[in-house]
Amino acid sequence: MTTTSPPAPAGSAKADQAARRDLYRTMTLIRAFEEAIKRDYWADKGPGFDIGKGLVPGEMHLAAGQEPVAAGVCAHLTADDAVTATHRPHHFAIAHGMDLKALAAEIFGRETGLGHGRGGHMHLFDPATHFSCSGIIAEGYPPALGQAFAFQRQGTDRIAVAVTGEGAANQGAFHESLNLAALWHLPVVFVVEDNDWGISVPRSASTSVASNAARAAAHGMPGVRVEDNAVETVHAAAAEAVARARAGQGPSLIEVHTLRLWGHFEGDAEGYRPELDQVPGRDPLPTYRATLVADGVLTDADADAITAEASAQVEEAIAFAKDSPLPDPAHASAYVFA
Amino acid sequence: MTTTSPPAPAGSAKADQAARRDLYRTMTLIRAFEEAIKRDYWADKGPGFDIGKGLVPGEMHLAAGQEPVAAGVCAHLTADDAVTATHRPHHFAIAHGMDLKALAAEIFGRETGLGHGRGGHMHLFDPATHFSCSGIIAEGYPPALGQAFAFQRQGTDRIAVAVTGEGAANQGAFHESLNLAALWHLPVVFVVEDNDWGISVPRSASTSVASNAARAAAHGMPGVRVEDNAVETVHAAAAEAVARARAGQGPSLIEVHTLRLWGHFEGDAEGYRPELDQVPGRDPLPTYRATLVADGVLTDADADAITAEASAQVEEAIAFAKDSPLPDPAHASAYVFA
Amino acid sequence: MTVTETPATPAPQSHRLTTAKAMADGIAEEMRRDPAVIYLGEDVGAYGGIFGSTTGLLDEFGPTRVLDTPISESAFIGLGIGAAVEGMRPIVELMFADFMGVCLDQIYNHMAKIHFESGGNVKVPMVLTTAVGGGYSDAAQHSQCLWGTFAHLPGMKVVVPSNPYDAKGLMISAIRDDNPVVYMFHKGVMGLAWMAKNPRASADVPDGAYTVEIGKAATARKGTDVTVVTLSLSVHHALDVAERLAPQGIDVEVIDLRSLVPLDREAILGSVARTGHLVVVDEDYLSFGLSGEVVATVTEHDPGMLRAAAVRVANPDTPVPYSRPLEQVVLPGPARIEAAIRKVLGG
Amino acid sequence: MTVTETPATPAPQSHRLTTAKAMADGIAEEMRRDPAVIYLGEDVGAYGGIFGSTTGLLDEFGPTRVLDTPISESAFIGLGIGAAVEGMRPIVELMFADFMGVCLDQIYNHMAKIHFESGGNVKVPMVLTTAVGGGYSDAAQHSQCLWGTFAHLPGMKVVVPSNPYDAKGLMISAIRDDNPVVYMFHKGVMGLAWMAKNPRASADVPDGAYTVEIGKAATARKGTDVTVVTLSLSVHHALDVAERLAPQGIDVEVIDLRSLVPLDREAILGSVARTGHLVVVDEDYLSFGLSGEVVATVTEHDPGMLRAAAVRVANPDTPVPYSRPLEQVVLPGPARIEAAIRKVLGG
Ligand SMILES: Cc1ncc(C[n+]2csc(CCOP(=O)(O)OP(=O)(O)O)c2C)c(N)n1
Ligand SMILES: Cc1ncc(C[n+]2csc(CCOP(=O)(O)OP(=O)(O)O)c2C)c(N)n1
Ligand SMILES: [Mg+2]
Ligand SMILES: [Mg+2]
Repeated sequence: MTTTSPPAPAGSAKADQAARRDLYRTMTLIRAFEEAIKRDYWADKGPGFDIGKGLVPGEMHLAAGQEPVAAGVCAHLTADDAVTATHRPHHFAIAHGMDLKALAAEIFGRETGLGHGRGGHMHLFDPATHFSCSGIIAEGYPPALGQAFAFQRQGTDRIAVAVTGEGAANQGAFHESLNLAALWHLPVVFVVEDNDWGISVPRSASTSVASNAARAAAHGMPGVRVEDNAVETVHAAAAEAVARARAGQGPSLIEVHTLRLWGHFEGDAEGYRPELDQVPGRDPLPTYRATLVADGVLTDADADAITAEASAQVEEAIAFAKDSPLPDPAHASAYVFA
Repeated sequence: MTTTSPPAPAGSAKADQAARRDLYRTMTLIRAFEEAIKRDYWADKGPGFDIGKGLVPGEMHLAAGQEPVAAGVCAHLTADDAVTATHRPHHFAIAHGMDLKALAAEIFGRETGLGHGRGGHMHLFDPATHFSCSGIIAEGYPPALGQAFAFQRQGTDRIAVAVTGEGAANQGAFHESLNLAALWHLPVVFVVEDNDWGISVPRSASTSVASNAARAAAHGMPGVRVEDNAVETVHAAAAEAVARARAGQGPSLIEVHTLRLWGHFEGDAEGYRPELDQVPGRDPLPTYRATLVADGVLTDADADAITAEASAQVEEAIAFAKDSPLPDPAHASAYVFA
Repeated sequence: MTVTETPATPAPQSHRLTTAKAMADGIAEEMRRDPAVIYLGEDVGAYGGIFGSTTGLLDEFGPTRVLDTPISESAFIGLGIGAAVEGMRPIVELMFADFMGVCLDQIYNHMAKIHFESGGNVKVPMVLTTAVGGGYSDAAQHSQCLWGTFAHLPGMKVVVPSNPYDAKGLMISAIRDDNPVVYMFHKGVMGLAWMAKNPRASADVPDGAYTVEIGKAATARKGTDVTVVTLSLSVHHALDVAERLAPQGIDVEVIDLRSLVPLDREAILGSVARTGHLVVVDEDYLSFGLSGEVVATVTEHDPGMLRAAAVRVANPDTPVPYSRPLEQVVLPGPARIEAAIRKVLGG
Repeated sequence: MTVTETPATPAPQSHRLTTAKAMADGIAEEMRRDPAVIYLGEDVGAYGGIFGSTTGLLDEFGPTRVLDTPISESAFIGLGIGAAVEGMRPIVELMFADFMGVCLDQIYNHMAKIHFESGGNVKVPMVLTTAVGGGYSDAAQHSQCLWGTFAHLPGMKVVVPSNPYDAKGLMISAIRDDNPVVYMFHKGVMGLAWMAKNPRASADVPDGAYTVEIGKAATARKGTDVTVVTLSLSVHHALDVAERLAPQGIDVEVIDLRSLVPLDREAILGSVARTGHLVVVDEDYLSFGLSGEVVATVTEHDPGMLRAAAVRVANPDTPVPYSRPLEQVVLPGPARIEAAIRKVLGG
C-alpha cells in the first residue's frame, strides 16, 4: 500500500491541457447537477420539511465535494466499461456518461426516466453505460465482479469499477468481493470514497485501520490511498489500476480521502460534525479552477463558460424531466417479471 | 504477522512436564471420542450407506488430526471463558471441558443430551462451559464478540475464543467480526484452523492470500500463523493471544496449519484429494507421543495408560448415551419459546 | 377508538408523546431500571436513530450503553446475541428491515434458534428493532414491511405497534421478555417532524413503566358489519375509512394485531364470528405472508363463518416503486381499503 | 399417477435416471447448446455437488464453465447477477437453502428487483439452485424448506420439482427463462445412493432437451373426494397415502404445484371445485407461508367451495429437531397426511 502524491500529467502538453479541462468540465457538470437537484428537492418540501412531498420526494444523497473521485476514475473508462455505485450515485453516473435527461427524469419519477420512474435516485440502471447502483451498503460490489467476469470471458479488455464509501468497507460483502476478484483475476477497480463519515458515525468509530488500502493487501491485491481529494491525483492512481485491470493483471483498490460538502442526505441537520469551514481548501471545485487558471490551462472566461455550459445542460435535462409524464398507475406492477 | 516456531516450554521443568502430559491427555481423549463416534456412526448405516439411518444419523464432521489446535488453545482457558466453534466442534468442546456424557447423549439424540436431542452434533450449547457452535460458516464468530463484550462490561478478565476453518475466512461475517472486535478492544482470540480444504475446495481455490494472519492486519490486530500442527507451538501462540485479551489489550488471531485426517464428513469419498500417506508425520498424536517419550515426559506405559483411561471415559459416556431415553415426540415443539 | 389498555381519559401522570418518543421513553425506563439493557446500532448515538427511536438516550446513558456501530449488521447483531446469552438485555437496531438480507443468518439461524437447539438451556433475551414501511418515495430497497418473512421463521416474537401507547408498552414487554423479540416500527406511525403525520401518531402516554402484553390484538374500533384485520400504519388508514363509512351505515370493526408472533387467532375468529365478513389489510407483500395466514386461520376453523369471500388488500407482489403515483397504488391506502369493504359487503 | 407431460409409456429415446441425474442432464443439454451457460458454487466441480446436482459436468465442460467458489455466497451470487446482466446465463448453487441468511440481500434486493427497478431495461436471466428439506437428521440449520420465504419476496420465480421428468424439464425452462428462477430441489427426491429413496426418485426421462412450463401445476393423481395440494417430497408421501386409502374407498386427488411463483391458482380452484375438500401438505413452516396462501386462494374465491374446514399439514413452526423421533413428528409425513384427509372428510 502506498500513498500517492500529485503526478506530473503524462503525454504532450496539449493533450494534457485538454485532459485537465475535461476533468474540470466533468466536475463542473456534476456540481451543477447536484446543485440543481438540491434546489428542486427543497423547492416544495414545505411548510416545514416533509420528505414525501414535492417533485423529488424520498431520500436524496448528493455528492458535492466528491467530484474528484468520479471524474478522476471515469476519465479512464468508455461506455463499454461497467460502473456499480452506491446510494450516492450521481457523480459517478454523470462522469461515466449517463444521459442527463434520463437521469433527471428518473429522479423526478417520470415515465421517461431510466427506469420509467420505478427505480429512483438510488436505483439507476443504464444498459448504455453499463451503470448500476444499489442502496444497500457494499452490496453493489458483487455484481461488478460478474460484469468483469463476463467481459473477461468475452475476451475483451473491458473492466468494471465498483464504488463504495469507507463505511461500507466494514460490511462483509466488501471483503468477499475483494477476495473473489483477486482469486479469479477479475478486471475490477475497487474504489473507496472515504469522506470520513458513514451518516453520523466517524471513520474512527467504524474502521479499525487507518487505510482501506491495507485491506487490499489482505486479499492479495495492490491498494493505494489518495490523501488529497485532488482530481489529478485520483486520475493518476486510477490510470495504474485501470491499466492493470485491462492488461489482465487483476483487480486493485483505490481509496480516496474525499469530503462530502453537504449532509448525508438532504435534511440532515449534521449535529454530529463540526463546521466544514475548518477544513482548508475544502471545496475541490474552486481549488481546481484556481490551479488550472494559474497553470494557464483555463482563463477565467473559459472557466465561466464551462460553468455556464454545464448549467445549461443540467437545466435542459431538468426541464425535460419536469415536462415528462408521470407513469401510469395502471401499470404499477409492470416489469416485476420480464 | 509472524510465523512461530516451537517454543521452549516456560516455567519449572516439573510444571512443564505436567502441562505437556495434560496436552497429550486432551488430544488422546479427543481422538478416542472421535474414533468411537466414527465407529458407532458407521455401525448401523448399512446395507450400503444411508445417512439417515442408525443410532447417530445425519452429517458427522469429525476432527481427528486437528487435536493440537483445540488442546493447545483451550489449555489456557477456564470454564468461565467462552468458546464458539463450528460444524466440526467436538475437539474444542472436549478440550474446553464439556461433560462427555451430555455431549455423547446429544450426538445420540437423547433426552439427556446437552440440548435434549434438539441440537445435534453441530449445535452444542453448554452454559456450564460457555460453549456454543454453529453449522453456518463463519457465523459463530459474531456471538463470540457479544460474550466477550459482556465479560468486559462485567469487569472480569474472561475471554471468548472464536474458531473457524480457513474456508470460512472468505465469508463476510469473518471480516465484520474482526473489525468490530478490534474497534471495541474486545477480549477475543480468533482461531483459524487451516486444514487446507473446505470440503473439496483447496485453500488455493478459495483464498487469495497465503496466510489469514495477513487478514488480522487488515483489521488492526496481531496475527500469527502456526505452521506445524504441533500442540506446543499452538500452546505458545495462544499463550500470548490469551494474555493479551485478558489484559484488556484487545483481540488477536491465530491461524494453525493443521490436517483433517478423515473426510470432510463421514461418507466423504475424498476423490478430490491425494492420499495422506504423502504427508510426513501427518498424525499429530503418535508424533507427540514419541516426542514426550523421547523427552522422558512419558513412558510408553504412561502413554498407554492415558489412552486406556481416555477410552474408558469415552465408552462410559457412550454407554450413558445409548442407555438414555429418546425424547418424547409429544414435546417436539417444546423450547421454541422460553 | 384506540386500544383497550389506553385509559379513556389521560391518566394524571401522562404526557403527549409521538410514537417515536414513546418508544424511546420505554427504552429509557428499562435502562434506568436494569443496567443490563444497552442499545446498539447504526446512528443510534449522536444522531438519535434515523427515525428517532433513540432520541435523548445517549445524553442520559452515555456511550457505554448507547453504542454506534460500524455498518456490519451480522457482526453487531451477533454481538447482541452473545451478550444476551451472557445475561445482558441488548436492544439492537437494524436501521431498515430491508437490510435483513445482509444479516438474516444471525437473526433466524442464531437469535431465533439457540433456545430451541439448546433444549431450553440458553436464553436469548434481546430485542431487534427495525423500521419498516413506505409511503414517502424511498423505493424498493427502503420501503418494505417484510414482517411476513420474520414471522414465518420460528423462534422470534414479532411485534408491530401502531400508536404511542402500544409503542411504549410493547417495548417494555419486549425488553423484559426472555425470548428474542423483533420490534418493527413503521416510519409513518412515528410522528416524525419531517414526515406526513397521522393525528394518531401523537397521544397521551402514561409516565413510568407499564407493559402491553405481547400476543394480544386490540380492538381499535368496535363494529358490527365487517372485520378489518390489520396492523401498524394500516390501522390508521382503516380507522379513517371506518369513520368515513359510519355515517353511511357501514359499521366497521378494526382489529389491530399488534403482534404477528404470537398471532392472536382468537381475536380474529371472535370478531369474524360476529361480523361474518373479513377484510385483511397488510402493507407487506400479498402472497405467502400475513394476509393469507389470517384468511386461512378462519377457513381452517370454519369456512361457514364467512358470509362472503374474504378480501385481502396488500402490496400486489411488486417491489415498491419510487414514483409517487405508482407507489400510491401499490400501498394499501384508504381508497383500496374502502373498496374492499364495499366489495366484501356485496357493494 | 405422475405428471401430465410424462408419456404413459417410456419414449423410445429415454433413460432411467434419478432426479439428481435428470437435473444434471438438463443442465448439460443447455450447456452444450449455449456457451453462455455456466455453473458455479461450492463443491460443484470435482465433488459434483454435495447432492449430486452437477455430477459429470466438470468432466464434460471443464473448470472454465463449472466453477468451484470460495465460501462467499454474497460475492458469488452477486457475480452471477452481474454476469447475467452482461448476457451470460449463470446457474449458481447455494448449497443449502438454509444458508440464504448470509446472502439474501443479493437474492431478494438485487437479483429479484433489478428488472423492475430498471423499468424492464435490464434482465437477470439466472438460475439459483438450492437444496432443501429434512428427514435425515440434519437438524435446524440444514433441513429447512424455506420456499415460503423465497416466494413471498417478489421478482423471482420459484420452482420445486418432485420427480426426474420435471427436474430436467423445469431446469431447461429455468435456464431459458429471462427472469431469475430459484430452483429448489429436495434432497429426498434426488434419488441419492446414500439417502433413503422413494421409488419415484428414479424414472424414465426422455433424452435431449424438453421443457416443463413454469407455473403449471400437475395432477399427480386424479381423485374425487379430497384435494391434496402439495409439492416436492411431500408429493411422494401424498401419493403413498392416496394409494393406501384407495381400497378403502377414499379417492384422493394430488396436485403437485411444481412452482410457488407463479402459483397455479386455477389448478387449485379447479380441483377443490370438484372435491369440495382441501388438505395442504407443506414441509415448510406452517404460519405465514405457502399453506396459508393456498387456503386463502380458495377462501377469497369462494368459501362456499369448501364442504369442510381446510386442513394444513406442515412444520408446526418449530426449528427442525435433530433427534429422529422429534424430527419425524415435525415433518408432514404419511401418518399426519392420512389423519388430515380423514379429518377433512369428517372421519
Ligand atoms: C446494509 C446497509 N446498512 C445500512 C444502511 C444505511 N446507510 C445508508 S448510507 C449509510 C452510510 C454509508 O457510509 P459510507 O459507506 O461511508 O458512504 P457515504 O454515505 O459516506 O457516501 C448507511 C449506514 C444501508 N443502506 N445498507
Ligand atoms: C454459509 C455456509 N456456506 C456453506 C456451508 C457448507 N459447508 C459446511 S462445511 C464447509 C467447508 C468449511 O471449510 P472450512 O471453513 O475450511 O472448515 P473445515 O470443514 O475444513 O473444518 C462448507 C462449505 C455452510 N455450512 N455455511
Ligand atoms: Mg462515508
Ligand atoms: Mg478447512
